[in-house]
Amino acid sequence: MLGGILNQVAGGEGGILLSLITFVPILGMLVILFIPKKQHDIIRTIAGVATGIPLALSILLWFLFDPSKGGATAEAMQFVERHAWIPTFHIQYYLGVDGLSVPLIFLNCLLLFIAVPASWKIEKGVKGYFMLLLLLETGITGCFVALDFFLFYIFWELMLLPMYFLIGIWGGPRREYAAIKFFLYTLAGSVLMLVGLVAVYLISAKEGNPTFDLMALAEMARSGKLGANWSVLGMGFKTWLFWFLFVAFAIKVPIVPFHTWLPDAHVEAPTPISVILAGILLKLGGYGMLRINFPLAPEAFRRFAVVLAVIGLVSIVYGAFVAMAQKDFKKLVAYSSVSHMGYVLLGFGSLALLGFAGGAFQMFAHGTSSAMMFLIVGVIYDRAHHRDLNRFGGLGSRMPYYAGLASVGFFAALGLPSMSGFVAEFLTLIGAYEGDHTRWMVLIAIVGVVITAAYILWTIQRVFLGPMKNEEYKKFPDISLREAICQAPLGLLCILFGVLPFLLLDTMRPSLEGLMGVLGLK
Amino acid sequence: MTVPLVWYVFLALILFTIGLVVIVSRHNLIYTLMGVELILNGANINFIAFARALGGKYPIAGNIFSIFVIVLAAAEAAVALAIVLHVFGHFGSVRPEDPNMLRE
Amino acid sequence: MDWHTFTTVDFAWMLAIPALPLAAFVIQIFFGRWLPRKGDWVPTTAMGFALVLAVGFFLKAMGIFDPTLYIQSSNPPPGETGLSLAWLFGNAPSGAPNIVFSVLFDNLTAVMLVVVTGVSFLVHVYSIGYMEGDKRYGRFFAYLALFSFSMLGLVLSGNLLFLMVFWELVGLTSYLLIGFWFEKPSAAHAGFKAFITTRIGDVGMLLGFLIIFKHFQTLDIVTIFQKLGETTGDFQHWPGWVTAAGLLVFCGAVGKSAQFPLHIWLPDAMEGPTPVSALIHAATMVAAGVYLVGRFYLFFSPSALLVIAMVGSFTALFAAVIGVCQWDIKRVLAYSTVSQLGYMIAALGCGAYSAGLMHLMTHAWFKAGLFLQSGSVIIGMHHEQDMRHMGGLRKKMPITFWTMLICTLALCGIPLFAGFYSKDAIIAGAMHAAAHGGPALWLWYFPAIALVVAAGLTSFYMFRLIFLTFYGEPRSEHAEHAHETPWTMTVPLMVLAALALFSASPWIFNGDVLGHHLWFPHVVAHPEKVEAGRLVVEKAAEEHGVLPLVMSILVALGGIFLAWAFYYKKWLSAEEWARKMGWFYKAVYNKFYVDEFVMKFIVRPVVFHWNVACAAFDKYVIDGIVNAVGRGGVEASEGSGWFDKYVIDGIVNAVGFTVQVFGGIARLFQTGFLDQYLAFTAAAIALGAVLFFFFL
Amino acid sequence: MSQLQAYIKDLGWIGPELVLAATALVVLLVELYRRGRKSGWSLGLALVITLAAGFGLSWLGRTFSAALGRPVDLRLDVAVLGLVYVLVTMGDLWFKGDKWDRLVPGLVVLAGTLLAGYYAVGLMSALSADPKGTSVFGLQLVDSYSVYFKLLALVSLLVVTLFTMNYRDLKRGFGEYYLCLVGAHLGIMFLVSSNHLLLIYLGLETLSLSSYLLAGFRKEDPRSAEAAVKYVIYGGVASAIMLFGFSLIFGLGGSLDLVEIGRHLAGTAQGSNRVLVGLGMACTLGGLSYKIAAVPFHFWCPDVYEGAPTPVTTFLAVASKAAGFAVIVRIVAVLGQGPGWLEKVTSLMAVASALSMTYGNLGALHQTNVKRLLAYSSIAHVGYILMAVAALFGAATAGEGGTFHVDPRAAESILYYLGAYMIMNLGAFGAVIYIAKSAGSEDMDDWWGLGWKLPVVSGVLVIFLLSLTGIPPTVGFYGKWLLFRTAIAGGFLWLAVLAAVNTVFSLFYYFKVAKVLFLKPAEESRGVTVRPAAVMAVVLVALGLLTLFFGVLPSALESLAGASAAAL
Repeated sequence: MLGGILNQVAGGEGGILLSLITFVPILGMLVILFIPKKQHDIIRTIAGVATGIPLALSILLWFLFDPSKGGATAEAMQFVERHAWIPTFHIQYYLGVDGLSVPLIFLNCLLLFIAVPASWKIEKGVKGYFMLLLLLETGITGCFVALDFFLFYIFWELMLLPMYFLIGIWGGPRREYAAIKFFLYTLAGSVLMLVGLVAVYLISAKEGNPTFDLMALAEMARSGKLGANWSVLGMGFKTWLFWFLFVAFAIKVPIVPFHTWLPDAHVEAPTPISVILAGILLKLGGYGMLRINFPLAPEAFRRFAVVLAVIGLVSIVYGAFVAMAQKDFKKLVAYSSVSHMGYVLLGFGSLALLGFAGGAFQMFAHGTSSAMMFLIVGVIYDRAHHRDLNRFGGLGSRMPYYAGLASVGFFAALGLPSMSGFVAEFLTLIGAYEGDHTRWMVLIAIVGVVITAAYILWTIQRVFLGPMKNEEYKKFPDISLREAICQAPLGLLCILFGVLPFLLLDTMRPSLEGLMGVLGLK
Repeated sequence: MTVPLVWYVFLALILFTIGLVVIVSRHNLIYTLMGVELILNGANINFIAFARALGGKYPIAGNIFSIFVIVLAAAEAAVALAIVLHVFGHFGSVRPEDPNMLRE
Repeated sequence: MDWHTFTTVDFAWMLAIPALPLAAFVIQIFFGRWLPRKGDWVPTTAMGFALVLAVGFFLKAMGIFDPTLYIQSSNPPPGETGLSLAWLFGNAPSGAPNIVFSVLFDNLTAVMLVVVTGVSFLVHVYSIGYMEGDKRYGRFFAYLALFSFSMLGLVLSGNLLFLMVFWELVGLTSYLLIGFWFEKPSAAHAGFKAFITTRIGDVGMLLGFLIIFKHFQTLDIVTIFQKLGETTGDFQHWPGWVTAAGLLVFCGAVGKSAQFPLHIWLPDAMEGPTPVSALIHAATMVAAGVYLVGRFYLFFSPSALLVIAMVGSFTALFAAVIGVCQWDIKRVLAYSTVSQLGYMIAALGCGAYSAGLMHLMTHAWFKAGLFLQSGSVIIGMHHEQDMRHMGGLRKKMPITFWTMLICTLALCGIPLFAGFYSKDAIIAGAMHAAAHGGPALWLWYFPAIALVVAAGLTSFYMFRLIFLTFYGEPRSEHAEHAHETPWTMTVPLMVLAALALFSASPWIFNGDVLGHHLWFPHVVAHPEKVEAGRLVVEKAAEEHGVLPLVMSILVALGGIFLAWAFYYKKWLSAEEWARKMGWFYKAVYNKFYVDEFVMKFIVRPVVFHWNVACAAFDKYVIDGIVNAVGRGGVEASEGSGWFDKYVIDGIVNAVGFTVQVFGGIARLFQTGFLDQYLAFTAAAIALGAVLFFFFL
Repeated sequence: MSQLQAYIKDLGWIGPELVLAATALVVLLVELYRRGRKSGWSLGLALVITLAAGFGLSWLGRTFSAALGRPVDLRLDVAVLGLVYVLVTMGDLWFKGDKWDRLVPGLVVLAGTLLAGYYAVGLMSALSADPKGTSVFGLQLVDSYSVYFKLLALVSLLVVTLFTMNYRDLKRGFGEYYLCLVGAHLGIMFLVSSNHLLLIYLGLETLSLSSYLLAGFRKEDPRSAEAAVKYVIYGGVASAIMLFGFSLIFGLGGSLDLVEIGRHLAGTAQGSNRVLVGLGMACTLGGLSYKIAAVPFHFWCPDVYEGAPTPVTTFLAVASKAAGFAVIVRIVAVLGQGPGWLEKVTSLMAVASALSMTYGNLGALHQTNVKRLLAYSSIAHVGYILMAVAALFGAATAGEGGTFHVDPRAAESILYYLGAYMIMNLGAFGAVIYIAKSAGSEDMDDWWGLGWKLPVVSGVLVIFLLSLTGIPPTVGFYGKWLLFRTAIAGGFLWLAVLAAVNTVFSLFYYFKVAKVLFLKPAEESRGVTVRPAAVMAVVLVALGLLTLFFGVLPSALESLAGASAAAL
């Protein structure tokens, strides 16, 4: 009987596995709606269950997923669910996954599942908090599974709102400013995407079959039909479309010129929220580029790949330098995220298969390592109630287990070999070196690697090593079991995919080859 | 000898401009109401003149229209004066700039 | 290459060698606290078994005793079964670029396995005594086990990428062990400095690997050598990128083996406990650089070898000169290590392949011995390290004295001791290179001269150490009642002293005092087919006859005599000569101002500018090239931090501000006065009429 | 006799108006009866009048059904009449006290609206066959377009009455209040479906006069008096100017009937008697844009909206604006026939739209009084709708002989957005009434942290604000999405971009309200003393759900708008 259900749920065509993963959190949210506000523990357990089920399903999804089918083209998509939603505008409820989205869905469900125990410290408005958290999970998973541009946009906005309230209400002292800034940045981005959405729809209508289906649009773009012959300010429609969509996703990645919201959002957001923000929300930018931005304007992408690589490079080096100058622990980690996400863009810009593999791998690797780093910062913040690096010192002796876990997290971020960070950087550098015009960039990226090592080790030194500067830190309890449980799986993932990267790369490789085909790079 | 149509229209225009000037210049609500009446009468002249000149299927349509206008002008004057009286009760003056509690 | 000598089962057993310390590390980290004696016996026994296995494989390789037994890789040719793991892409088509894990074994590996496991086991035993009563006793052994695992992994890995993975893990453990007593800020800082300096070297190495991967689409050493053969037309004419890649890979070796520009971290690494210095900073880790050059030797083009020889010989001379004026016993040994590493690198550069690697083996033994002996001196002197407070320990610590004397004699290259055979071969090689030099003939004279002078200086500062520490009167009350260290510490000293005597040529058994038929060059040598385009040195000894032999003995004895004159007999007073040499002595005393140079031109401009911003750090970041890099970075980031805050954030807030201003304008119209409203309306009507009138 | 028969048959087409008139009559009757001396003759009078109204209604039902060829359920008329009679006569005995003084007339109006609604829906289904509809009495054109607006008006009447019943500030004079309210809506009904200059003027005057009175209804509050006086003077001037414009149009167009004017104008030569045309056009458009408060003629809007009692403000913001738009579309369709006049009108409208959009959004930024903020936001929304209207006519191609061939999808977007605008604003103003009542003031600074004390209503208000900004899952987003599409298709790309920028500006002040309500902890906020009736909350939640429902599945409202747009 169970087999039957399993088959029905996960069956290739008729299955509803993806809808389940996406909408189970919403069911959890509705259940919480009717729980009285005072019952904090019941709410927390329900939230735990409502995030646990999608996690289990996403693991099941990864096992049932057959990587050999490749990806990025309509027939290669698996677990497809396709129903008409608004027929007058040819908008479909069209879900599907391929090698790129399966790992990220798993990461998303894992981080949300970890965020629930990590939110034990939240006492204010617990009910509202967990409802918004579950809504957020649906928004993010939805983005990863949606194959219809309009549906993707709806999930993109759906994810935006809870984030605003989560930062705005449960954040730190300057939370309103940070929340509004976050909202404005992303809204500006999504307005650009909306313009792109409308333009693409109108052009596809002119071509004869108006649709929002990403796969069909990619097919049209590849055969050169998706484009108008007018040009404004010297740039054709395709270029405009590419840059509009790129900026929309670049704000999310974030890359240098559009990144100033990230440090503020992270500093003010409560720990579990900044874990999700850094762990998975940034990956949406990268994923969005792979799924929407590049396929819809392949020639423009091929023409501007060098520019992308340069932007990525600047992010790496600039992010690393600024991270070094930070006094606030969380801001330092936030800027390190900016620097690490630069590799993703460098990888994509190299136009080589290994470059794409490096970029995609870095998205997953950075997800785990930065999430772990934010949990580490959270542990210290809960005890010392401040994040000024200069006032910590010598914690290594007082909190040995915490120092141990923290060093795993830091060395993963450092890109120490045998950790997933190194594999991603190594692949990206190989990809960059193979591209003819991105070859010189490897020299500067290497400088980024050294600077990253310098500021992370310097942080370890300021926080854990050296004499105990401040007496009242003496009585800090070591890391509690609950906090350790939150960090342990992430640390294990860092080491697992560092030592055996083929587990992850095998899933991604065929899809990347498919994508290269779609982008006309094959 | 019939007075050419254009004179009537010209007269109406004069009435219209006088009405407008009265409304804008005088700082008294009652005068404003008078100005409104002037404009309405200007319109009446127009209606009757054009009706007379055009004829057409319903020759006296314009005249009927002006009768309606006169009736409505009366109704409007009644309502306006009632409100002005009420305002006078509250603000003690009929100058348009006195009641400006609502400003932002 | 005869694939069948080593079966997959052998390679599996080979993997057991690193697996043992890894298991010990895992057990120690998680359960060390609750094990009896805090679990120090777990890593020690693990290393013991690993040593047995290593010796087993060594004998198996020696059993075959065939120098042509060149590289055996567990990566099977297509069709064969072997022990390999497609690491990067499991399902990639066979042709596509991929990284495959494989084990690699040849005579060099056999020797290195024995050296690493041997020294590690002895250091484990020694640490039981040395680290007694330390707060984090268990964790020290865990780190030692992790180090041994990564070093063994490095030696065995057949793929350059895994070599780099273990390479960095070794760097990590050295960071952890140097900064073991991290309460001391100097220790924490030394660890930081070590990691960053080696990281700079590793980054260079990574760049080299990238170039190789671009051209050969693989990093597997055996396949690289096959493809190299084709591209260089059987090693005759070398393309430019091969030299570049070779030099970049050598950067890694420079970083790890503390050669000239990146040597500054090794003296500071003495902050770590002495067993750490013995294991890591004398025998194994620093030797990893030499091992890398040895393992990848085919890849270096003649011009690359020229650069390697120059760097090695300069480092040997430079470090030996500085070693002369050090007063801290461990720093003397540290600079001596830097100098000896320079020897090995120079040897490999000059083409003396087996001489250089033999010196690596013999140096591992007696330098580890010297460090452990200095450790027992320090323990005896209750953690006093300055030689000016020592003296007259001969009678108080006899075992330590005699074992230290043997190791010192080996280091100075006195006949009958292991050091002599390897150092003599190196000097012979250098002489040969001078005679038959490659492209830049006159340049090749420098290595020969530098190595000979360094040999003299080595014996001078070593015996200066011996006389200052063990002879004369005790110069402090610590020295008064120094006492011998317990047996757990002295036994390893004795074993190492024995190896220092017999490891190069067991002259007691075969009576070959002058080392004409040593076992090492016979086992670890070049395969013939590579001979053609290279500087063949193996037969150098016969060709040059006895000259190098006489030279090295003379120089060594001269050094000893001078030390005897200065410090034992005091015929010549050290202070008076120092005054006579004036500025040169001051330069040498201050380590040729390298640290100061780095400080002045790289660190200080940044630090002064920066500490205006955050004075609290100023004291912390004074010295070291690492801070130089860091501070250089901070200077740039300080600028970008400002740009970030004012320019980009400024634009966003400006948008908010303009919106408020425009809002203000809208309010102007809303005066609340009715008559103004009417006026605006009338104006609007008039404007409309005019518009229609004109444009209609 | 046959002509009389024809007239009577035509009466069927304007069923909803007649029902409303009857309701007004009944309300008047109820007031008279409750206040007047309870004596025999008054009871008899009430009986006679109710019977007459009853017969009239039933007879009307029959004719109406005959006209439509569908049997109308007569039993319904009788039941309603019975209920009315009971209310009138016996009500006095049971429904004593001032609480009931407020409710009884309200209930009567509710009954009347529902009945009128029943008829209007009947009309709509009848017209679905041929949306062009028939012209009645030569004055009215009852087509699906006008019936759609009648439906909008009835819904607004229903909701405004509910709001008034819960609005505590009105102390007395409920009869007159409801009379004026029903009168205003009657005016809208005529205005919307009129095809004749005279009826347009009559409808406009009825609507304006009753709204002047409504604006000043809170006798004791000077602000209400000030609002009324401003409204009456400004309205008077504007309608006088419009009338003058009408007279000139009559002169140029040669007739009072819009269709003939159109046909006649199409024939005139280019540039003839430019003075008359210029002045006529300016006056007419100026008068009309006063009604929808487009920028050059919007000055009265913020002051009156703030001063008038909130239910009246709701009515002004929703129903009278929608009616204004209906008339503008009809008149511009006619004026457009003139030689070269169409581009002038559309470009003028585009300019007005840009000005009102920007003015509305920027003006709203500094407001602390929520009603005034919503007033500015309504000006902004007028700008968005005007954008679509300009695009509608911009892309229109002149059909043969005075008719226009207009892109039905553009008209549909305007009607859809008007529907969406109504739902959003009814909800928003309702929430303002509810929260202002419990907070005791309409000023945002007193609303800090109230969101936690009134979670349901504040939550719904956030949904309305979202919809007003145009965030996806709401009807506002889909409406704006259609407007954007029409504007871009109609070639007004620069307007669309300006609208997008304005949307981002609007985010500032809409979320200022949301931020005020929620981003402050509950304990700091003011104590909530009295809470309005629960029915109010139910209505608001219903409107909120409607906003979300149409946002997610817009096809329902869209098809209705599409059908009615076909009539253009």
